[in-house]
Amino acid sequence: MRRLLTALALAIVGAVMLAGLAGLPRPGDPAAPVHTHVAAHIVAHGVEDTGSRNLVTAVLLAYRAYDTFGEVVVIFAALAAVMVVLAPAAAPPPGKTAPPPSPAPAVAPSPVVGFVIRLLAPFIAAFAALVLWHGEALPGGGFQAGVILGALLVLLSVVMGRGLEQPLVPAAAARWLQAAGPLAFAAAMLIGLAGAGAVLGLPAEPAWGRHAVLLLLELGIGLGGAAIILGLYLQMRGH
Amino acid sequence: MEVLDIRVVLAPGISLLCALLVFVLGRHDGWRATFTLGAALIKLVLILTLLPGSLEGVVYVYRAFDFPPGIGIAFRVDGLGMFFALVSSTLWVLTTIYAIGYMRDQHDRVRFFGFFALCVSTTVGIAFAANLLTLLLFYELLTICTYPLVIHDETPAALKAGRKYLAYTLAGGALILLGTVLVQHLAGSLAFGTGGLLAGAAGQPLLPLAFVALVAGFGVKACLMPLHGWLPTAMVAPTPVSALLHAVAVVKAGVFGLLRVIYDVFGVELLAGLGYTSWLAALAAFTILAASFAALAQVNFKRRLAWSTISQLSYIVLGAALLTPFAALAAIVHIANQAFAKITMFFVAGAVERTTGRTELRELTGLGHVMPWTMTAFTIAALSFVGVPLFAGFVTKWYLSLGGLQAGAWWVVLLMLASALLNAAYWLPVVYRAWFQPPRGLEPGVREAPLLLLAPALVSAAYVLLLGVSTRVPGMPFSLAEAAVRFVSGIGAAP
Amino acid sequence: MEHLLPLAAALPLVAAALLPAVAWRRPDAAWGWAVAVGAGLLGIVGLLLRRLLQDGPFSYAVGGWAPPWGIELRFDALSAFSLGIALVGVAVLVFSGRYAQAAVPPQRRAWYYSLLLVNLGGLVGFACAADLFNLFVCMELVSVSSYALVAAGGGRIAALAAFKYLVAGAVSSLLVLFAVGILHALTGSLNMADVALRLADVEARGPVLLALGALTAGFMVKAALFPLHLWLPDAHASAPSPVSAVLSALVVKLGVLGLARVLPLFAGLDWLVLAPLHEGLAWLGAIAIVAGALAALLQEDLKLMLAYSTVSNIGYIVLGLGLATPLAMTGGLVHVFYHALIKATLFLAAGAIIHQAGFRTLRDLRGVGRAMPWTGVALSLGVLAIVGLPPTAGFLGKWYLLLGALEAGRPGFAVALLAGALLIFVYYLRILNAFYFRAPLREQILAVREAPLSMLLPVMALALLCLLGGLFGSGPVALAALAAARLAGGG
Amino acid sequence: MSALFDLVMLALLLGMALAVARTRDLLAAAILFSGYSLVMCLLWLHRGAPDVAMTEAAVGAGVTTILFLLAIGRTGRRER
Amino acid sequence: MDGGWQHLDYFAFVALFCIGLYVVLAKSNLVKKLLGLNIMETSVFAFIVTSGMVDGGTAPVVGPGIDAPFASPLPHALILTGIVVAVSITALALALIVEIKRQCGTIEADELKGAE
Repeated sequence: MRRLLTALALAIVGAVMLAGLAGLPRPGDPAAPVHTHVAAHIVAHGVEDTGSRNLVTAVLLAYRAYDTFGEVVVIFAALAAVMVVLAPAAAPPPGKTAPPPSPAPAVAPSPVVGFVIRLLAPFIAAFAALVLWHGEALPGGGFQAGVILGALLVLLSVVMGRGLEQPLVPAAAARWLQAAGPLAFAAAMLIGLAGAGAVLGLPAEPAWGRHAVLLLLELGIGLGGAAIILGLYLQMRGH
Repeated sequence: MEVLDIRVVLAPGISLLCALLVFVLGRHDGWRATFTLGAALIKLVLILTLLPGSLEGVVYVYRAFDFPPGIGIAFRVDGLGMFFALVSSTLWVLTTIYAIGYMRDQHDRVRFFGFFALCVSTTVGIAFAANLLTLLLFYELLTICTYPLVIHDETPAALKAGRKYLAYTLAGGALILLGTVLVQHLAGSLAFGTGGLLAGAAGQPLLPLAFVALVAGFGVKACLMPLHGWLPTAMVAPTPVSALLHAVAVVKAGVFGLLRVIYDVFGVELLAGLGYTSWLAALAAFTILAASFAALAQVNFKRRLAWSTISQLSYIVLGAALLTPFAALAAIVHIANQAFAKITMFFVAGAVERTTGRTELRELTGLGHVMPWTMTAFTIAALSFVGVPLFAGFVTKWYLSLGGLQAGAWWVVLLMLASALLNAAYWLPVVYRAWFQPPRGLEPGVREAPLLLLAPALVSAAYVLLLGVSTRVPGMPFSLAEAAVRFVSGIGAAP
Repeated sequence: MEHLLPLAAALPLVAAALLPAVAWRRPDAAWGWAVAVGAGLLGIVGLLLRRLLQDGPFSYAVGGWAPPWGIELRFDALSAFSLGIALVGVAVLVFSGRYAQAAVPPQRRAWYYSLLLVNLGGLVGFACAADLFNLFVCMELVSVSSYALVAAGGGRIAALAAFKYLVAGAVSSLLVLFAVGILHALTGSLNMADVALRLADVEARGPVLLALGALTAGFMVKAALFPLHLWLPDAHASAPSPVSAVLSALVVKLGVLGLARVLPLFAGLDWLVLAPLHEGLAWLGAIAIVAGALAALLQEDLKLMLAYSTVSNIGYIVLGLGLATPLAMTGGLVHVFYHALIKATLFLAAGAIIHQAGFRTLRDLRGVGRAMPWTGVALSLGVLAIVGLPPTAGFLGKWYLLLGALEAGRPGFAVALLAGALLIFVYYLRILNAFYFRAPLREQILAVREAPLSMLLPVMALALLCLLGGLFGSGPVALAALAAARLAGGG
Repeated sequence: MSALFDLVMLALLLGMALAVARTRDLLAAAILFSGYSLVMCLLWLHRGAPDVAMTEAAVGAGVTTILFLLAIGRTGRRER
Repeated sequence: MDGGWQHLDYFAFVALFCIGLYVVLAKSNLVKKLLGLNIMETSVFAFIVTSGMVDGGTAPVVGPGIDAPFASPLPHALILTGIVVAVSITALALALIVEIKRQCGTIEADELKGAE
């Protein structure tokens, strides 16, 4: 009975979606509204408006920077959420007979893997820096760099076997780093207010001003993202 | 003539203040009695200062809050409101004195007197309401404030009675809200004093619904059959509460609301054309008779009083539904007549219960010998109910009959006679046994009720006599009622 | 001055990120900072509101990028709900001080305040969003923080409820995102005013209907409208009480506010008749009123009762939107604001009582009203307000809804609404009866102490607002009427 | 050519999604999902969205998978 | 690139959406449900990314010598945000699953229902 209902529901959902989507403009049609309205404006003016040749970055950090600000707070909220859910309660709730949590799989990386990771670490870090730095010109940007850096930190903490007792980054510093994204946006808001007359605006003067703001944002997003990913990893791994 | 006057809002405000003082500082018996009695007296004086103006047709108004926007919590004292307010605040003084005596050594006195004061505050609010929504507001508040009084004993029976009381009255409140919304929708206004808000809405399909909703809503508290079920059950409450429920506040709020609906919301002219009120009159007549028969069957003092109340209230409804000047006069005057006679009865019932522990009617046998003053008060009230001339009840029956004849409804005269006979059948034997048969099974040492319980009963009994003989004395309640009728628009000149 | 609009949401969001770092050494310092931020938010919202009342609705182009190229924020009559957000937010933050000390483990506490601030910031952002994707992002800020806050106190029911809430919430968010994608594909724009304008020229009907359906369904889940409410009761009942207050008072309102925001997008389409949708919403609202009230009646757990009451009250609001006449929508929208104040009062008062007494069912709590007189008064005021007794704040919504039902020529809905109101009265009466008029079942109840001042103060303040909000309700009613007129006028 | 590429990618996606749905081994499901994300990443690269593709590779295939593996490690690998 | 095939995308995404929904609704294991949710999310992302593509277009990075039409950068930016939101929700959900396992000893929905 339940299966039947599920199947029915799925069939209805699928049919409704198909029927609806069939009326959309053909994907790839250059005359579709997607390309002729806002996107056309961005393609035409994006570089001159923002100084970023990567238009996705222009959208992310200039035209729609306010959304991206929301995005970095969301990822921060994810960290806060995991901390709130998994941080140890002071005393175990009474009357619980649940078995103790099974520990994380004991990954004992072979010496070779450890060696390779240590060897590669500087290069990965450099790659992350490159992705970040060229966010304005090439695909990629702060967040991608942050994820790469975060992955590197995770790998390092795996091979170096450090836990929360001996954190890779001191806890107090980690808290500040985790807040780096929203902080960078807060700074950009004030800079925009002072330099461009609008919150999150790009200052026209001096000439390098807007690049500096974009870089600041990329850095904040990247460092914050990396710190948060490391934090998530450590918290999820448990003690 | 409308006059802006702060006293209009001070009158309910004093009782509200009193309630707050009682709640916060009322643990000390002396303080509490001072607050309650002081507020009762101040308020009575305050309302009396408004009386001369009211007698001359001055209407005092005050607008308090803009709630809901455009309608507002507003107060307005016309003859009808003045009459009701005067009756209730006079009775509040008596009931307060009585309650202080009666509630001695009871539990939760702070709560009791706090809500007691709130009840009276809301009753004056009902009397002075300037629009249907303000009336509804205080009407609902009255429901809420009486609930803790009804269930004061916190016994399962009391809680059950409280539930029943709330179920009836809240449903009634919801109906009134529906009616109010309908009136606002149909008339675009809720303010009283225009001689019929809905005068321009004749022929609207929602009009009957509005009438039924409002009449049924107020009819719950007015104990119009078949909406009367809560009242006999609510007899479990302490006697001062019963007195309050039956004479001063709750049921009178119901009939007062009905008067407002008939005279101010629909208006006499509209109703005369619609003919709804003949149904209402028939229902009231039925209630008068049926409740009297039910009262005959009761053996418990307070329960017989309850059924008697149901019957008596319908006099007022009938008077209003006849739509003639004499009938209106009877209706308004009976608010006072019923109130004073009934509260006398309750004071007596409570005094007897507190002194002898007796609650059944046959146990009153011979009590005239041991508690002569108490039973004198009882006798006066009983004779008033029967409608013996020179007693208050006669005035009502007389003018109601006249009003019936004015309306061409000769059956009203017969109804009055029948009701008088029935009242005689259930009150006079009790009177006879109390005075002319020897007391039985009384413990030695039982004597007259204590002064705090006796004095209010005697005062209100004296008032019953006064009401019966003072119809031509200016400044007495009857003249105020005449003034009120004079200003009910469209009903024609009173005698 | 106008720059305050983007900063209103940004202030709590940035502060949220800083809180764990600032309060790293002393977790309880987080409380003071959070309260300060909440007060700041209240101040900003007050200034924005003053400007709204003086000059009417105003917009802000974030970063100076004119809409539709950039993100537009708009403070209009609907955004005035921010005041409710800020008021409830401050009360909840203050209340949390003592409550969290007992209910939230110390290592979680700074994060708990951080999430509360994220939640409030997201809510304010949502209320001021004029851009579809910005709306989505703010909704996600609120959602992610809400899911986690449910589980902040620990406990197995809370974790399960949070997961259930998360799945329902994520699917509904996805529906909204899907619809945003369709609308973008159809119009090439994300700015709501622009989308509404350009949608009028769209000829393809299927995608428009699909977007409308997805938005409606998504927001209906967020609003916990009756058949889609299953996630709500456990989540709202098992969360820490201040969180329950935020969820019930504010977060469910995302759904109705969202609906009120997006339905006008489709008003310009002359081929699209919204009447059936409105009719459906009205029916669902009416059913929700009665069904929610009935379900609440069956509960023995105080907070579960309050949670089901939220289901019922959402019914009022949706009924108002569904009747779609100016008066009815005024009633619905004004109830959005007042229900926030009232339900926050109730949940905080209930939280204080449960916190002090250690019990949470009506049976166990019998007689507690005498032991905690002030909290009891606040709870009673909240109860009178939620049952809609005049002159409390709860009456106004009911009044305009009733008038609206008649205006729409649907007296049947008025009767249903009154029946629901009576039912609601009955179950709240059970609470008052148990607290005041029944002999205690547990002897510990007599020894329960009144709540500490930091809990009592916000509760009393909110309770007072429930009363004064009604007596001085012309401002909120005027704003709701303004928003309703815009909705009825088709955007 | 390019259409063929699309077709193959879509077929792969569907197949992997179905496999995720069917397998009772959560570890396998998580790794399959990682692969699914990588295929999605390729598809997006092909659609002219390298930024999204990069993010999907890093987040969808990387971080998400790591988190899944950690959680599966703590809760057990078998469904039912 | 010829255009005709791309409508097929939408159909494939609907299929993925339904597969994900099926897993969410029908599977009892919470981890599995979460995987289903992720599949649903990626399908919507894919839909939005595809809606922004253009025939013969390239990535929206302006540079010397690039004159082909650009794919619309707007959907890309949206989906970047969407992906971050998705991973946030996934992280939280996994934390909840770990907590549920710790408290209740199981992460099967039907067993949890029986237990509570």
